[in-house]
Amino acid sequence: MTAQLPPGLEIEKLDERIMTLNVGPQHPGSGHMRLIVKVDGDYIVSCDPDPGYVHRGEEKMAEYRNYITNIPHLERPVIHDSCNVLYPYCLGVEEILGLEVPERAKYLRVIASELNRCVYTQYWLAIYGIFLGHSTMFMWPAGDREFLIDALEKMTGARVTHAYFVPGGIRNDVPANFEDMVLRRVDYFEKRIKEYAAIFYDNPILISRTRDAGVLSREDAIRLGTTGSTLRASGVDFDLRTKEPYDVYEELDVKVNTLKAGDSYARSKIPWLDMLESCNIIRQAVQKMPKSGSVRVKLKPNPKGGNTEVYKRVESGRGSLGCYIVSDSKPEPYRVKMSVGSFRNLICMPYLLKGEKLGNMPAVYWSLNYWPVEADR
Amino acid sequence: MSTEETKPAAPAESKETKPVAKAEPKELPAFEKSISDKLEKKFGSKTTIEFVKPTRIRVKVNKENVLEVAKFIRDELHFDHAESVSGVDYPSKKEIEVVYHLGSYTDPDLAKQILTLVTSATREENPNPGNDSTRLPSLREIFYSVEFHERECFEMLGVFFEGHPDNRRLLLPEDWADLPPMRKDFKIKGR
Amino acid sequence: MGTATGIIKALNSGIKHLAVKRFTLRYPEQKLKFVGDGYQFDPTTGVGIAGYKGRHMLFHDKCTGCNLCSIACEGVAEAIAMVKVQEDWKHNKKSIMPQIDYGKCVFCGLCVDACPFYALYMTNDYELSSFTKEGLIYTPAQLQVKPDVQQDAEFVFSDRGTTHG
Amino acid sequence: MSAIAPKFRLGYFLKSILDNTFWGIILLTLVGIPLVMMLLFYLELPVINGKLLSPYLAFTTLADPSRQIPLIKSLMQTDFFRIAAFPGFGFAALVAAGTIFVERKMLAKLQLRVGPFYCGKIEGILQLMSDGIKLLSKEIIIPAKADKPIFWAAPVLFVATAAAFVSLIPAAGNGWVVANVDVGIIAVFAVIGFFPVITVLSSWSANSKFPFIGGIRALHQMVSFEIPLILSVLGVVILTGTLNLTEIVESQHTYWWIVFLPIGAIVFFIAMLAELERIPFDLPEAESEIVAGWLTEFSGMMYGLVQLGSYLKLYAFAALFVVLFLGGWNGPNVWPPFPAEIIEKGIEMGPITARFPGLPLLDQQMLNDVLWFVIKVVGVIFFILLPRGVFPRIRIDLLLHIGWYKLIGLSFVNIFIALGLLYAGVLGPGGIL
Repeated sequence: MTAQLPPGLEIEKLDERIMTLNVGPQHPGSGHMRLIVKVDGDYIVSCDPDPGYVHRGEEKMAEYRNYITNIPHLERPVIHDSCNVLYPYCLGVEEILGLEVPERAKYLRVIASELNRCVYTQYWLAIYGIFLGHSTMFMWPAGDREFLIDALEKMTGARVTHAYFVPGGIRNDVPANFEDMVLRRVDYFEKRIKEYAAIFYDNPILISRTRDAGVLSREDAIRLGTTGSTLRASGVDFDLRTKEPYDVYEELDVKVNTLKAGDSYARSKIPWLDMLESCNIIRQAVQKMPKSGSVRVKLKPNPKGGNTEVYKRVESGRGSLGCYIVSDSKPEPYRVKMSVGSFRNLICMPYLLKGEKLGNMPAVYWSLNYWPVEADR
Repeated sequence: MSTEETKPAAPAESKETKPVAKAEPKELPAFEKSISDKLEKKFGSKTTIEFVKPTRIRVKVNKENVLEVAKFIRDELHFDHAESVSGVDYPSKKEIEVVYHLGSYTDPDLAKQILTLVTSATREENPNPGNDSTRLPSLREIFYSVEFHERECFEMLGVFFEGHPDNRRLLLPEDWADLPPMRKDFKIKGR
Repeated sequence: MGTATGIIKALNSGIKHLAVKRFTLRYPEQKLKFVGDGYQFDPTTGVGIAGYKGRHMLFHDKCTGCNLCSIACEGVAEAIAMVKVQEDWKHNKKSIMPQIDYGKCVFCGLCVDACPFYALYMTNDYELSSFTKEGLIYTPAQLQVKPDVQQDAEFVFSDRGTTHG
Repeated sequence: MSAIAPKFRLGYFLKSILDNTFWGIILLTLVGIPLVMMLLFYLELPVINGKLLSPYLAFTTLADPSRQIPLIKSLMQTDFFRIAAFPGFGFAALVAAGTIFVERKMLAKLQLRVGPFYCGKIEGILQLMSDGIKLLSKEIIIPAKADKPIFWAAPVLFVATAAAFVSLIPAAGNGWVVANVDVGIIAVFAVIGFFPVITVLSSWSANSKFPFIGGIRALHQMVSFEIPLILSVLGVVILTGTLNLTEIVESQHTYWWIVFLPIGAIVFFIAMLAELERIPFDLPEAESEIVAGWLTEFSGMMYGLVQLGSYLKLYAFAALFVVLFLGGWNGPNVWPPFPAEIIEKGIEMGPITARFPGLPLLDQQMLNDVLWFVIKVVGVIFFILLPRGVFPRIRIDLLLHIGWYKLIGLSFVNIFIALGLLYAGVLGPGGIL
């Protein structure tokens, strides 16, 4: 057979024991990426992540569009978390253009981004559940996130791709009865997600499956530069909402959830605790929000940036999300770089999966709160 | 933006190399100043403190000294991880700037701080990624977390990182034969 | 015995949910209700009016053919093209009006923000499927028609779960 | 002119229907009926009510319902009926089909969604039929380097083995079982022992990585759980002193074995879930790790056959659990007696009185047995289906750990309980109870 192949192509010689599995992109358990996994029996010998299947060149595209028209496409990397993805860009552009955001807009931004965090986390939780073989945990979060999507839809006018934040505020004021509507949905949502405990988080089979799977120690979590739930599950108390509060987070009481264990179970529990905390933040923000007022600073049609650079970061559903903008006094940014949580957590994957059992692969991989589209940008 | 300032010690030309707005003499934030002072005291003219803003410091280093400075930043200043590595292409200056955004988890005082470590590589008109003079020393030995970021930087701008164990493609397709796409001379069709 | 109680609790939770009402929205029969008539923009205050970002609606008596919506769309989706219309308006000397290709539109609403004459706004109509690509291109005459939408399903919260009433 | 079928004309359609009807009638009269006559001429026909069932007589029975009953009765005594219809394949397939539908609807209810809804108007009751037709009409793709004979044979063998398992299960008293063997339980375990062999054969013959890993996992899982499965049954065998399944059921006339051997029942149930490859033990088909395990390369009706086999197996295991621990068909007599006036007077329809000598077809006892048996089987199937909505998948090392350490230990405890009861003289042959 080998003789018939053209030069340059050769069939990989199989070692007697080591077998190479291409987990993805067609594999049902991979998402939009590929993991080249070498297994020895049921043990993973090495794992090489191969992202890039959904690379869209968002950063290159941003260099050709002006500051406002960048908004609809810069939120595309994570459409379920689109407010948070856009947040650092807006903060950065505001600093470049020297804009002061109205108080009401700041609160509404916080509400929208916390709602979006819940929506994203529910989606992630659904995927995490189905990859552990728990089909109910796929259906419940996927259904319950509908309450918050509905709230966001009434607020922003779109289900997922909101394009709601702009430099200088938000696009539109909220409808009448917004407070009642959002509080009602958030209350019901909180009641629903508390029911996940009995069937998922306190389920002894899940605990035995994910506990001690892919343990990331505190030192390694810091050394590898992980972020978000991965970092906080390893015992590092680092949340930008309290450490570097942006907009009105310093006026709100934010509790940071940390767990010591650093295993898959802790990593998967942190986002759930964060959702409960988000419900609290939304309630506080709705209470403290100014009841009326301006929500947007008027911009010139094509604002020219200054000759400067900024690096702004926010806490998104997947961890710290930074946006590095270099401006050169033109309507278009000179360079936009997004430093995303998924890409920073990608480095853990070969590190954690080495020596792990193949059965632990989905548990470890998806507990990293990894979103392939965001990592590829 | 308003608090931006160039250090008096910085050479006059760096004012032009970096896009810097008009300098307004203003009180510099004390904590950030102390960090930049430490760097300046240790390395003197090897480093250029380009600006000190609240929670942000930008330091420019030549590529010969970057390893030494990075080691000092890690060991003495306790910045322990890299948040991002971005390359910025400046065709007019014939250099590609590589910007490391360094942060700290271990030191609670530094949680807000981002130290921007900038170094630059020479830019080639006809790049041949990996085999030309666009090279920089890799910081992977010092900040382990730059591994994937440097791989991305290599494919996007053609900056080869010497000492990086795994200088392969990451995001781009395997058959990408065009210019590195984040260079300014790579144009999107129709734009 | 923590394992046994955990298993029993999980089974109990599962059985309990057999009695909870099902949540599914049966889409073609039921349609979710939105706020207002659709996304509109008020150029005097610089703020939009909350509403669903669906298909656009064009008021021929206000459109001046100023190209601003087309320019706004240029960096986003390039869905808007200005076409000649066989109409005679005093304020529209060139007789050009936007034509929107919904195969490209991303429904961001920046064109509505850009319009200084309140001529373009978005409606609650989101059912825009077509068998051909040409069917997705809406001419100014088609955009003039006010969509007929019947959306009345809303969440009904109760103790036995939530349904779409 | 519709968009879906632009060339449709009603005239052509009616013409094609008439053509087909014409040719159907021609073929039936010229070929079909003579063929049937010839067959009836050569077949050896049974003697019913002292009359030989000649072809002529057989045709007259078609016109007279009262004369069909002896024919049906004689048919029901044959082995063919047992194998194909009642305690055998047909009944089991019906229960399996019902199980699939109930599983989908119940899981949907648990997950707050609708499930199959539009197919068949009433809550999607015809969904299974449409799925079956879909699978039948799909192309069967075989990997290029597969070992084709074995790959083809594996689904058929799987269904055949599951059907063989079904044939050993007694469904009602008075010999309503396909094969009433004296070594019933040993025969059951012998048949179960075929499943890992078939699994490994099919996964090996597919010549693909994911089926191979799935097959190896299935082998590990089935082999390691067969031991607690057998050991947990040993308690029942010790107490009843027989291996015949019908006799085991009859021994539970007053009390069920689950009362005295709860540990054995639990161990049997868990091992049963593992043998059935159901969640939480569905490792051989873990889709997030190994695509679909040993089913990855099956397509079309080959996949359908494997599914049919696995649901037959599910019914058989549930029925075995009922037979061993839940008293089989024993239960209070709730089936109403056959209305006497129909036997005596017949059914009066105006001037005509139809008499049915030979009714009832099935006696009251047998119907009562079947009712209780089906109720219990459905209850057990509910508890087999429920974990699918509640538990995640377990890991292979934990699975083997449970199998080898915990379940085997528990089944020994169960055996000691049985032995204690036996030697204390409480139960067993010559016991107090």
